Amino acid sequence: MTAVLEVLVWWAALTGIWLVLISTVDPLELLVGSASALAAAMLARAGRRAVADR
Amino acid sequence: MTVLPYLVAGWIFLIGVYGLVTSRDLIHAVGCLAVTQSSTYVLLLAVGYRNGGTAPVFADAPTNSRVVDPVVQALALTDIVVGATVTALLLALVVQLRKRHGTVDPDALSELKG
Amino acid sequence: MSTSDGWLAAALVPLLALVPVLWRIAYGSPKDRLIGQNLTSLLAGLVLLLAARGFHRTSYNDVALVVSVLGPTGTLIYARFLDVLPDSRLVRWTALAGVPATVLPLCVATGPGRAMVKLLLIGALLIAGSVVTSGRGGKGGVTA
Amino acid sequence: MSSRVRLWVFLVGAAGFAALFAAACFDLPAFGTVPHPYGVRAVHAALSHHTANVIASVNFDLRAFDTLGEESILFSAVIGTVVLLRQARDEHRKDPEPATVHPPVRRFALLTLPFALLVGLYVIAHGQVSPGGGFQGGVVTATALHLLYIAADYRALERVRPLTLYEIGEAAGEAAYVITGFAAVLAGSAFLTNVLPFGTLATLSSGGTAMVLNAAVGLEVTSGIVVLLARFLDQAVEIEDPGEDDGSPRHTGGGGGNGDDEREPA
Amino acid sequence: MTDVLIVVALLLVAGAATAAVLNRDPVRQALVLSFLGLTLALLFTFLQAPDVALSQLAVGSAVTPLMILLTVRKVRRRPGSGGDGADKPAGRER
Repeated sequence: MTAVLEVLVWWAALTGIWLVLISTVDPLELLVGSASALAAAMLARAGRRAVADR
Repeated sequence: MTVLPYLVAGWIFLIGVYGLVTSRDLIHAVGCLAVTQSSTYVLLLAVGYRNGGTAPVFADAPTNSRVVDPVVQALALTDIVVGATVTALLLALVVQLRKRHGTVDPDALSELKG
Repeated sequence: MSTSDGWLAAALVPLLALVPVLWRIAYGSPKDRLIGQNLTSLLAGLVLLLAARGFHRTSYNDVALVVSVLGPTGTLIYARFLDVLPDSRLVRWTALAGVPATVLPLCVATGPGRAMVKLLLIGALLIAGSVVTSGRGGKGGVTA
Repeated sequence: MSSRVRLWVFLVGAAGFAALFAAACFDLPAFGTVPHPYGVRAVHAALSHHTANVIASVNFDLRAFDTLGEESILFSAVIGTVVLLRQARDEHRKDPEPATVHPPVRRFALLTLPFALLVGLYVIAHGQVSPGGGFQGGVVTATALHLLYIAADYRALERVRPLTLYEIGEAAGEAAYVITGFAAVLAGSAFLTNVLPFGTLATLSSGGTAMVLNAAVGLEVTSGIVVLLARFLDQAVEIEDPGEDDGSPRHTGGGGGNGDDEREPA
Repeated sequence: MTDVLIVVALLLVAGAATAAVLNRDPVRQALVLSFLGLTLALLFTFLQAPDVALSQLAVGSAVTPLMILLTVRKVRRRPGSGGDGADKPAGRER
């Protein structure tokens, strides 16, 4: 549960940042952006866990 | 100003080769090679520059704007990344040399060979 | 002198500040060199932001964005290998004074919108990166 | 050849080169003035293919075959490095020592990590629109991953970096490039012709195959750099030579070497 | 004004290249090299080549220095051998 929440928060924040980075918004842009944000969000969680319990 | 960029490119090339020739450490020599490489980028981009031109990227510029030469930029761009991997290959060779011969001094290496 | 020349002239200030930094990197003690490397990426970020405005190209801001991400990374890599992360008031104050002095006028000139948020984001990253890498008592790590 | 003779040979050669090069410089068209016939044609061609970033168009469309060559150099350089830096039979691996990192640095690196990755992906994805592309973005993405090494140590990085996946990714990137080329042949044109619909200028879907090739290069460069750095990290942190003592790796090196003055008491 | 920026950047690049060659210790050289990379990126931006600047930046600021530093660490690690040790571990050859 916390895992999903953590990824979700990261994902929302990163998608927001993606929207700031781009210049024009279109559906494909949103798709690619949310996919990239999801990948980055998963990495954020994986990274935090890898550092926390070594 | 009309020739300064070309001359700077020549200087970077010469100083890089000087470093290669006088180097006593192969890692340093690889660094000098990276310097020498960068002279080609300076020369290429200097040749491609046009006064008052802007980058040939039309996302935020009108398509009729005066632009600099994109071809030389494309050449330099790929070479920088490929050059980095070649640097990695050379550094890997240095690591191997160190393992085999216990030194990274090129002069000592040629003495080893006899 | 047009407004774009004004921005480019402003970019000249951090660019010229790189000259003494080069001296420091080439001849200083290890600590000095690391501070110099840190300062370089910060100043380069400012130059790039001002130049992007001076050339009227918002897309050039991407270069500044990448500097703001990779600059501190590079500094921390050196810190890890040289085993020092020197406390530097110079870097901290350059960041705390220089970045707002650059980014806020740029924001005013850009006007509200996504581009402005992007500028603020780059500025925040530059400040955060510099403050973290110039912090007190920091060490790059013991061994790796 | 002694170093003295070598220096003299260099000086003579350098003097000759300098004279010829300077003469050539003064004969070149003055900086910033020369017309660029190729450049003008490249811009036209790129715009007719609806690619806003002409440089990306030159790389992935007009001169796509040349970039295949560049990519193959990259591919072989990575393979060469992997072969040179593999673990030899008489070397043994030890677990990397855990590091304690200053907490603010760790927090900063952990927070920047996803953001840096996002920036890298952004640079890759917008190759045909704004400055950037597979080559640049790939390096940024690969660097982003190594923030984890800075945040903690090599062990933490190894946990989230399935190396086999990246080795496959590198090959897949190269393969995707070639397959895209052959897809054009199947569609009835020449190798690497831009056969996809061009889309609208300055949007993510513009550029036809340039977009696909850009993504393929992004995949290859990202994976390639990750694999490269992994090999170097393995060598520097994990793999020990047969004669090496098991003491702290940090302070044993460079007996009479030229580097110990580098360290100051922190 | 662009010309002034280009000239300053060119001189900085030339100075950085010279310093990079004259710093004989690889670790010091790596630091100068990353300075050179950043100034080259600035020069490329002034020459209206942001793509090339990005490329140089990505490679020069972190990847190349990291590789050089890792190589230095590997090479200097072995005990009792140093810069001019041609005679020392000769028996290591296979």
